[in-house]
Parts: sequence; structure tokens; C-alpha cells
Amino acid sequence: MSQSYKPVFPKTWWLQSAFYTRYMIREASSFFVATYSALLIIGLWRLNDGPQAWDGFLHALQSPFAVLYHLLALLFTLYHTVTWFAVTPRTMPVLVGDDFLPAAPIVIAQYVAWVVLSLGMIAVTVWL
Amino acid sequence: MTHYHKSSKPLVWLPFAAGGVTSAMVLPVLMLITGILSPLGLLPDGALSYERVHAVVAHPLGKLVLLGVLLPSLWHGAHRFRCTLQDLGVSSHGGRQMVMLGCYGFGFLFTILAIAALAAIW
Amino acid sequence: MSTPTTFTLEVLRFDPTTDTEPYYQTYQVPYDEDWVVLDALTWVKDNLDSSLTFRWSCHMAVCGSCGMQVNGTPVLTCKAFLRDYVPATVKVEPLRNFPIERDLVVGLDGFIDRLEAIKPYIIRKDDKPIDEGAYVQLPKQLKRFKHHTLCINCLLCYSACPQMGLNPDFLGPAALALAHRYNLDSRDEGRRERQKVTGSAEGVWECTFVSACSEVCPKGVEPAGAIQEQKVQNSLDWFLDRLVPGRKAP
Amino acid sequence: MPSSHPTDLTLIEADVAIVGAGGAGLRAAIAVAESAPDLKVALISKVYPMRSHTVAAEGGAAGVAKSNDSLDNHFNDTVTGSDWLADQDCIDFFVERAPKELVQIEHWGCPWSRDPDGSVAVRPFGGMKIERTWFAADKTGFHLLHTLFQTSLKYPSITRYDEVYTTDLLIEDGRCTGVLAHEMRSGKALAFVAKSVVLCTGGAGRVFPFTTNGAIKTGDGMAMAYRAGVALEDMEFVQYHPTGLPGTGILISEAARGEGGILVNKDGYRYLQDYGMGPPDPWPRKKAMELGPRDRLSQAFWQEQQKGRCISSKWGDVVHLDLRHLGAKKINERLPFIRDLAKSYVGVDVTQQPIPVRPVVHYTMGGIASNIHASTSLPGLYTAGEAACVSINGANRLGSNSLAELLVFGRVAGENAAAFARSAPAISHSNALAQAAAARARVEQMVDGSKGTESATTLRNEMYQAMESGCGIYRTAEALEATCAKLGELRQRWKNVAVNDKSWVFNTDLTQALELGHMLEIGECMAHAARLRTESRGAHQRLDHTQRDDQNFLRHSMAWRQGDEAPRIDYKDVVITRSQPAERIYGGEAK
Ligand SMILES: Cc1cc2nc3c(=O)[nH]c(=O)nc-3n(C[C@H](O)[C@H](O)[C@H](O)COP(=O)(O)OP(=O)(O)OC[C@H]3O[C@@H](n4cnc5c(N)ncnc54)[C@H](O)[C@@H]3O)c2cc1C
Ligand code: SF4
Ligand code: F3S
Ligand code: FES
Repeated sequence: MSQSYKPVFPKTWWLQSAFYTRYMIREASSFFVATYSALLIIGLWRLNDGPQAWDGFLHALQSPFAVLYHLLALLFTLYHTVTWFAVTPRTMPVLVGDDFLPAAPIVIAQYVAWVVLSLGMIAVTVWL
Repeated sequence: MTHYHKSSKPLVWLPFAAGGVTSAMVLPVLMLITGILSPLGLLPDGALSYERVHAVVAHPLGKLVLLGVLLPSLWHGAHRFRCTLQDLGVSSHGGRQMVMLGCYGFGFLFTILAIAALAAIW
Repeated sequence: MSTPTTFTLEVLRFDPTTDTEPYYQTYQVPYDEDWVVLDALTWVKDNLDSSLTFRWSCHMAVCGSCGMQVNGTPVLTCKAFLRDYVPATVKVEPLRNFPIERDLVVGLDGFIDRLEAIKPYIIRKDDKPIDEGAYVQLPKQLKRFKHHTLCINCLLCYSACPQMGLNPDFLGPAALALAHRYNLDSRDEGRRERQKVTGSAEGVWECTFVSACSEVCPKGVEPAGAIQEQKVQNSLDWFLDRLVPGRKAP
Repeated sequence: MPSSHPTDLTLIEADVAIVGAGGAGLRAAIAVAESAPDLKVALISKVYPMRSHTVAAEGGAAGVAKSNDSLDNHFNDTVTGSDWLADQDCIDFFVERAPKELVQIEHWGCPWSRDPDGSVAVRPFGGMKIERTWFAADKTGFHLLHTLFQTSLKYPSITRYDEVYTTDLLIEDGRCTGVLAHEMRSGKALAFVAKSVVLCTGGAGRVFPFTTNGAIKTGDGMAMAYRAGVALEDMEFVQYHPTGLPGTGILISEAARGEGGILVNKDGYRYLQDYGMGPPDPWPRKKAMELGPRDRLSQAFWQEQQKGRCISSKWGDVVHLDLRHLGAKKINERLPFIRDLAKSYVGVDVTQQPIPVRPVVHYTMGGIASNIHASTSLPGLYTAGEAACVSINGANRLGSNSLAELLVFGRVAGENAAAFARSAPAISHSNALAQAAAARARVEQMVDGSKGTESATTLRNEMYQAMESGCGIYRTAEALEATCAKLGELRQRWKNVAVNDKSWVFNTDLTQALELGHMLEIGECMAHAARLRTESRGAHQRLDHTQRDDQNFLRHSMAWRQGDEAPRIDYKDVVITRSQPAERIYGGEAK
């Protein structure tokens, strides 16, 4: 006997508020995370195929198209990093004594680890 | 009343969550190095030479780290991209099945490829 | 800037006995800086159109009856002050992701089913006799779940969560937060029992951590966090059940 | 096809029908389910259970908890608070059962606030000699209601009928055998036939314009029982809470004073010391100053107002409730809701500024005449909660006693209704169904019939004015007579009330008109009982009869319906067991 009206959920919902749009951008980073991971795996195969194949791989990365892709990938993934760090305190709240650990130190600790790790990797690539 | 169906999502969800961390921590700098600095010639000559990269990948520790970063990141991306397609409006049962097959198939394929590659390089 | 004396209130109307589709109706309503949107609706009902239909009771943001979309955002209309909207038009619509019964009244059957499904009560192997007095619960044990007990079932979170719109079978934020509330209670032993529902295909996995639920929640329940914590817990339980010999879900 | 003329009665059979799913109704339903799992319970409510007004209770629930307290203390405080008008056998029963009920709620998961050792914490409350008020921050009623509701989902024998509006009791052979109701979403008529009925429909504060009570507190159950020939007891006693927010009437819980908040007038002076409540200690002294009983505090406000010592605000005269000295930490932990309410509705940060407050109608001490068994004069009819008058509240309820009351007597009502349902002989429903059909026809006439000419809004506003001018904090014969006459007139005019909404789907125009009819009957009982009580006692203060008169009025008033005429008021003796009426002493001398 249902006589109620069932509104249709619009496919463009994620354009209806900036909050939803930011969410969609965050989620879109997954495209780059997935494809970049796959790209590196392809790189491993090229590596296995010998020095020439490897050089070819490096060369291919120099095409403007590849650089553009990586630029976009970097931007989206950085956005993923920022949002991921921001929600960690909510995913894993920590009780210390009678109170929850405030969010700030957890977020800051992640950034510190991230900066150290990133600089370390660049240093290793450049100097070792 | 709704019926509640059994789910094996933990199988993909834990890798997804782990991959959230690895991709946030490691992928940006990797992208910077392999995709931007190196192609634009901003790294010292030979920084990504065959010998150096091969040495890293051939080392057991290197393999372990690569596996630990690549696979979770891959699954993170695959799982989240599946959700994104649903968010964009793939709502029919068949459509969702297709998306799932595509995304997880992609993850599965590259998992095999990664393991095989690492197993091949010594 | 002079304060306006009236403003335009735009309301979505629908009566299944006469309409096939909802439509908007506008009213000119006197403006009072102390008024909330609910006061304006009540004024219309008392003075212009007694058929305008909406729910309310407490007028103090605790009974959870008066949730509606105001200018596109789900709010408690008894706590949404006109001064934050006027002079712009104030547009009131029913909560999203629910069937509209009439005007601003939506159907809650689906939500009530979900509440029942997650078994929101203390589950124990042995009940403690009343004569033995209350359980001991340390302040920090209470703190662990207290914020998840604050849900007034206003359903703003269901209106805000896009996954509710995309997948109508999803258990949704408030029900899952409540399940978590009981799981975390030091007096409860029912987590594995609830997981049959919270860990199902309609449960926590449908959430993609949009977080709009926590964003609009007027009571700080933090359903988004509660769901993520459960994903972790449910995954661990799932793997342990398969890896540890003899460990099994009930 | 929408059910636009749902004339046919849908028959629903149950063993026990419970009307009202607030604290009392839910407790009663669980009591039936636990004591008689095989009996079918129909739990009927005009709103979803968690919307019931128990949800708004803030401060706490009283029950002896700690070793420094005793049942005798709780008994004495309650008797004194009631100005000796409560029945002492009932109070003894109540204070003895209250702690057990509060423990039961704890076992069901209520998140009571805790002491550092993990035991349940208690706070002081007005008119109570020792701290014995259990609390869950300042959302006690909310937690209690949700705990009960959620726990009730566990019992398969309870079937809920949410958003089903009850209009009449059904009577067969002098026994209550069911209720007539309609489903709000469809307008469909539902006749519930049951072996016993429990009314837990809550209070009637909505007969006044300025109240802490939610929209649903329109006294429907009281009016239904009254129309079915049950007396309404002690209706003249209406509690004003001393600290409501001006403008909205939103309650600022007594817990604010229990934690140490103080009341000052425009000179920053703690005026309560001028009304026999002193000394003004800097710390909260039990039963003194701000921790005096509500009737005295509200009366003191009125006196200050006469003396021109209130603060004028854009909402009229107020006094200030000052919490600043408690500090942000304590306020956030124990009074978070108060902080939020003050901020939202009067723009005050309680850690920085005092809160403007004034007295506001809060609680109906009176109600459906009942007893220690929660039964009424009509066999098969039980009642509990604010709808009932047991009476443990007498002329003035002590804060935090009523949440405990609804648990204690909600349970009793459920158990006794179950026992009655088991033992009562089976009965045919022919009469009851004929009544239901007739009552339904009246409701249908309101919607489908030609249009009435009286606007419900106008009638309601006139009722508000009459109640406020006659039945306020202080009363006089003159004003009461005018109020009585006005209400009589309004009741006649109500018969011609307009219901403009002609749809049967969620017709709130109809329910509001029905509620208005109920409120007019109840207001009339209040005004007539007040007019005839020519003494001052508790919440009933007469400027023309300023003394308590135990000779003539140590008695409960009983209002009986007389059709279209004004109610007949007669009296019933108070049960006194061991506490003889004495002077009510608060302040430094209080014991
Ligand atoms: C703001 C506020 C704060 C308070 N704080 C405290 C406190 O700190 N401590 C304390 O002890 N007491 C307090 N009280 C008093 C106490 O909360 C109430 O007396 C008590 O909650 C009443 O409970 P109840 O179950 O009798 O009624 P309610 O909770 O009001 O429930 C009534 C039920 O009856 C139903 N109903 C009514 N009419 C119909 C109908 N016609 N058809 C179908 N269903 C119907 C309603 O839907 C509802 O479910 C407070 C009261 C208020 C207003
Ligand atoms: S979680 Fe928050 S928004 Fe959702 S129903 Fe509960 S109180 Fe409302
Ligand atoms: S908005 Fe919805 S997707 Fe999850 S985090 Fe909240 S339930
Ligand atoms: S009316 Fe109760 S929450 Fe708004």
C-alpha cells in the first residue's frame, strides 16, 4: 500500500557541494595510484629484460605525455596523502589515561615520517 | 526487511588500508623521482642506471620493500577505483559485477606480474 | 543594513492522495532574529496553511524529529536560526535518501529495521543479578564509547551520505555507530554476534569514508570514525578466524 | 489507491495494549515481556519511541546509592517536598524500588556517569538532603529513553505501533478492553482489543504557552481516562521550573545548580536568602539557597519581579544563573548540553557570562488517579509515568524523582497489567467495537464533514491566555473564576473547530485539533481544582489564601467529568503512615 514518493538519486550528486567534489577528487587519486603501481611493475619486467629494455623504459618516461601523466599523478597522490594523514586519528583513536590523544600530534608525526622518508629516498638516489 | 549477505571484503579491505598508508608515504616521492626528476634530467647522470636499479631489486631486502609497497598500493588503487566507478553511477547489478571484475582482475594480474618479475630478477 | 521584516520560505510539498510529484510552494513569513526554521514552519501552519506537514516535538535539539534539508544541507530545523539564512530565500525540503510520505515527513521504516538488525542492546553470556549491584565501569572505559551513545536518530547523516543514495540497502552511519557503541561497551560481549550484520555486504564495507555523516551530525557522534574502526576490527576478526585454529565466528 | 475514507476498523488483538512509548511505556512493555513472555504486547505511540519527551530530561534520576544515605532520608525529602500531600505508603514503596530499577537500567547499558573508582556517580538535587541523583552527564532522560527503547527491541513479544494516534478507551462490561487509534501515515482506523490497557501518555504542560514540554505533551491519556469516567487527581498542582531560557522555555537543568551554579538578581545579589533559603554559603549546601525545592524558587522569582529587582532583557524579566566559577573543565564534563543550549538559544557562553533564566511550566504533579499497584478505578486500566498520579509527588515534585518514578511504576503497571490479562475472564468485544465505530465516525466527521468555523490557532491562544492569567505561580479567586468561565466557553467552541486539511495521510491538522480538545478538558480540571483549593500548598499558591490549611485540604482533589458541564471536584484523604504534617523548612535549619 506504499504510496510514498521515492526521489531519484542524481548521478551528478558529487557536483552538488564542494564537500562532495573534494571527496571525488580524493577518490580519483586511486586511478593514479593503481596505474602508477602497475607502471612500476612493468618497469620491473623491463629491468628483467636487460639494460637495453631498461633504458628504453626510461626513455619512454621522457615523452611529454608521460611527464604530464606523472605531474597529475603526483598532484592527486599528494592530495591523497594529505587526506589520509588527516583521517588517521579518526580511524584509530588512541586512549591515553582517561582521554583520547588529540589529533594534532598524530597528524604531525605522520608528516615528519613522510618528510624524512621522502628526503631519504631522494638522497639515496642522488648520492649513493 | 533487508537480508544481510555474507561478505569477503576483508580480503581486499586490509590490503586497501595498508596500501593507503604506503601510497601516501612512498608514492609521491617515487613519482617525483621516476616520473619528473629523472625524465627532465634533474638527477645526476646514472642515478637510475640499469646497474644501480638492478642491484636494489636483486637484493632480497629490496624485493621485500618493493613487494610491501607495490602490492598494497596496487590493491589500494584497484579497490578504491572500483568504488569510484560506483560513485559515478554504475548502479546495476551487472554493471557492478563488471566493474568488480575489471578492477580486481587488474589488481590480480599485476600482482602475479610483480611477483613473477621479482622472482625472475636475481 | 536594516533588518528585513519578512522573508521568503520555499517548501517542498507532496500529498500522495492528490499529487504524483512533489512541487515547491512559497510563503512570505515574518522575520524574527530569534526564530529558527521550525518556528517559521509552525507560523505558516498556524496562520497560512494548516495542511503543511512536518514533524517536531522538543524544540531543543534532542528528540531528533525535525531534521530537514535547508538550502541543500541537512539540519535540525529547531536549531537552524533564520538569521543565518535571511535575507536569502530559505528553502526547506525533506531529508534525502528516504521516501517522502507527505510534505516534509519521510518514511523511517528502513531505518528502524536497521536499528533492530544491529542488536542495539547489551549481549552477555551471563547476566549479573540485580542484587549484586551495578557493573564497575571506569571513566576511561566509558570515555571509549561515550560519544557514540549521543545519537538522537535524527538521520541527518543518512541524508548526507551519498552511499545511502547509491545503495539503498546500506546499513548507514547511525545504525553502524550504534553497533560500535555496544561493541565497545565494557559490559557487552556481543561484538561477534553483531558482526553478522555489520560485516555483511550491506554493512561497513559499503562505506567509502565520505565523512559527510560526521560533518552534519549535530551531536558529535562521529559515525565515520566508528565505521572505520569497525572495518579494522571486522577484518582482523575475519583473518584470525581463518588463521587461528579453533577460532570461529559464532 | 490512497485510503481516503478508511472507514473500516482494522482489528488488532493483543493481551496488553500500552499507550505511550516514553520512559514509562517502554518500561511497562519490558516488564510484561519479562514477567509473561507469552503475552502479546501492543506498544502504541503517536511518535517514534525515541522522540518521546522523556528524551528531554537532563538532570538525573533519584535513588539511594551511597552508604551515607538511607531510604528514610529519601522518604523524608520526598514527603517534605510534596508539602505532605503525597501518599506515604507509595513513597515508601517507591524509594525502596528506585535503586534497583536504576541498577537494572545500568545492566541494560545506560551510560551513567562514573566516579574514578568505576562506581555510578551521584549529584545533589533541589530539596534532597543527600546527593542521590544518578546522572548521565546532563542528558539523563535521553540516555534512559534510548537504553529502554533499544533494550525493548530484544523482546519478540512486543509489537510496536509507531506514529499511531490513540483517541479513545474502549469499555466492555465496566472493564477497559482496548483503545481506538489511527495510523497517522494512512489515516487507517485501528481498534486494539486487549485484556488490559496501560496509559503512559505523559504530562500536559502544553496547556500553557511557556513550557519546557515538547509538542507532544498534550495530556491525551489523561483526557481519555477522564472521558472514560476515571478521576483526574491533584490537577491544580503544576510545577514551574525556576530556570528556563526566556523566549523558548528551554530547560536549564537543576543539575546546573546541583553542580554549584548560583542565582542572582539585577544587583548581583543572591536573592534566595531573603526567602528563608539562606545562608548564602559559597558552596552548594543541600536543601538551601539554589538547592531549595522548585516551588519555593519559582515563587521567589515572582516576588523579586514584584519588587522590580529582576533584570530586563529583550525577552522580559529574567534573573541570572551564574556558572562561571565552576570552570570550563567541569562544565564540559558534567553540563555539556547546558553549555550548548545556552550558546545556541540565547547566545551565552556559560564559562564567560551568566545565563538569563525565568520560571517556566514544567511538570504536572496531577494525573490519572492511580495507586501503588498502578491500577485505576476502571478494571483493566493501568497507568504510570507523568500521566499518572500515584501519588508520590503531592503538591510539588522533587527534581529527579520522576525518572525514577516512571521506572518503578512503569514496571509495576506492566507486571500488574500482565497478571490481570492472565486472570481476567475472556470477554466479547461487541460493545467495545460498537464504541470504536462511533468514536471513529466522530473523527471522520472532523475531516470529511463540512468545515468548522473556529480556528484552532485562535482557540489555542485563548486557552494559553486563560491558563497563564489564572493558573500561574500565584493565583486568586477572581482570576481563576474568569479562567474557568473562559475554558468552559472554549470547550463549547471547540466542537466547531475547523480541520482544513482534508487528506488522511499524516494529517497533523487533525491530531492538533484532537489534542486541543484534550488540553481544554485538562485545563478545565486544573482551573476548577485550583479555584476550590482555598489554601496555599506547594506549587499551588493563592494570594487570597496564603496559609496551608491541613484541616480542610490535607486531601487530594479528584476531578470527575460531567459531560458538557464543568468537572465535579471532590476529595480523597492522603495516606499518612509515619510523617505527620509539619512546617517545610529549607535553608540553614533544614534537616
Ligand atoms: C525538559 C525536561 C527535563 C526534565 N528533567 C527531569 C530530570 O532531570 N529528572 C526527572 O526525574 N524528571 C525530569 N523531567 C520530567 C520527566 O522527564 C517526565 O516526567 C517523564 O519523562 C515523563 O515520562 P513518560 O513516560 O510518562 O511520558 P513521555 O516520555 O512524555 O512519553 C509519552 C508517550 O505517550 C505517547 N502518547 C501521548 N499521547 C498519545 C496518544 N494520544 N496516542 C498514542 N501515544 C500517545 C507519546 O508518543 C510518548 O511516547 C523533565 C521534564 C522535562 C520536560
Ligand atoms: S549519527 Fe548524528 S546525524 Fe546520524 S542520526 Fe545520529 S545524531 Fe543524527
Ligand atoms: S557519509 Fe557515508 S560513506 Fe561512510 S563515512 Fe559516512 S557513512
Ligand atoms: S524538535 Fe526535537 S530535535 Fe528539533
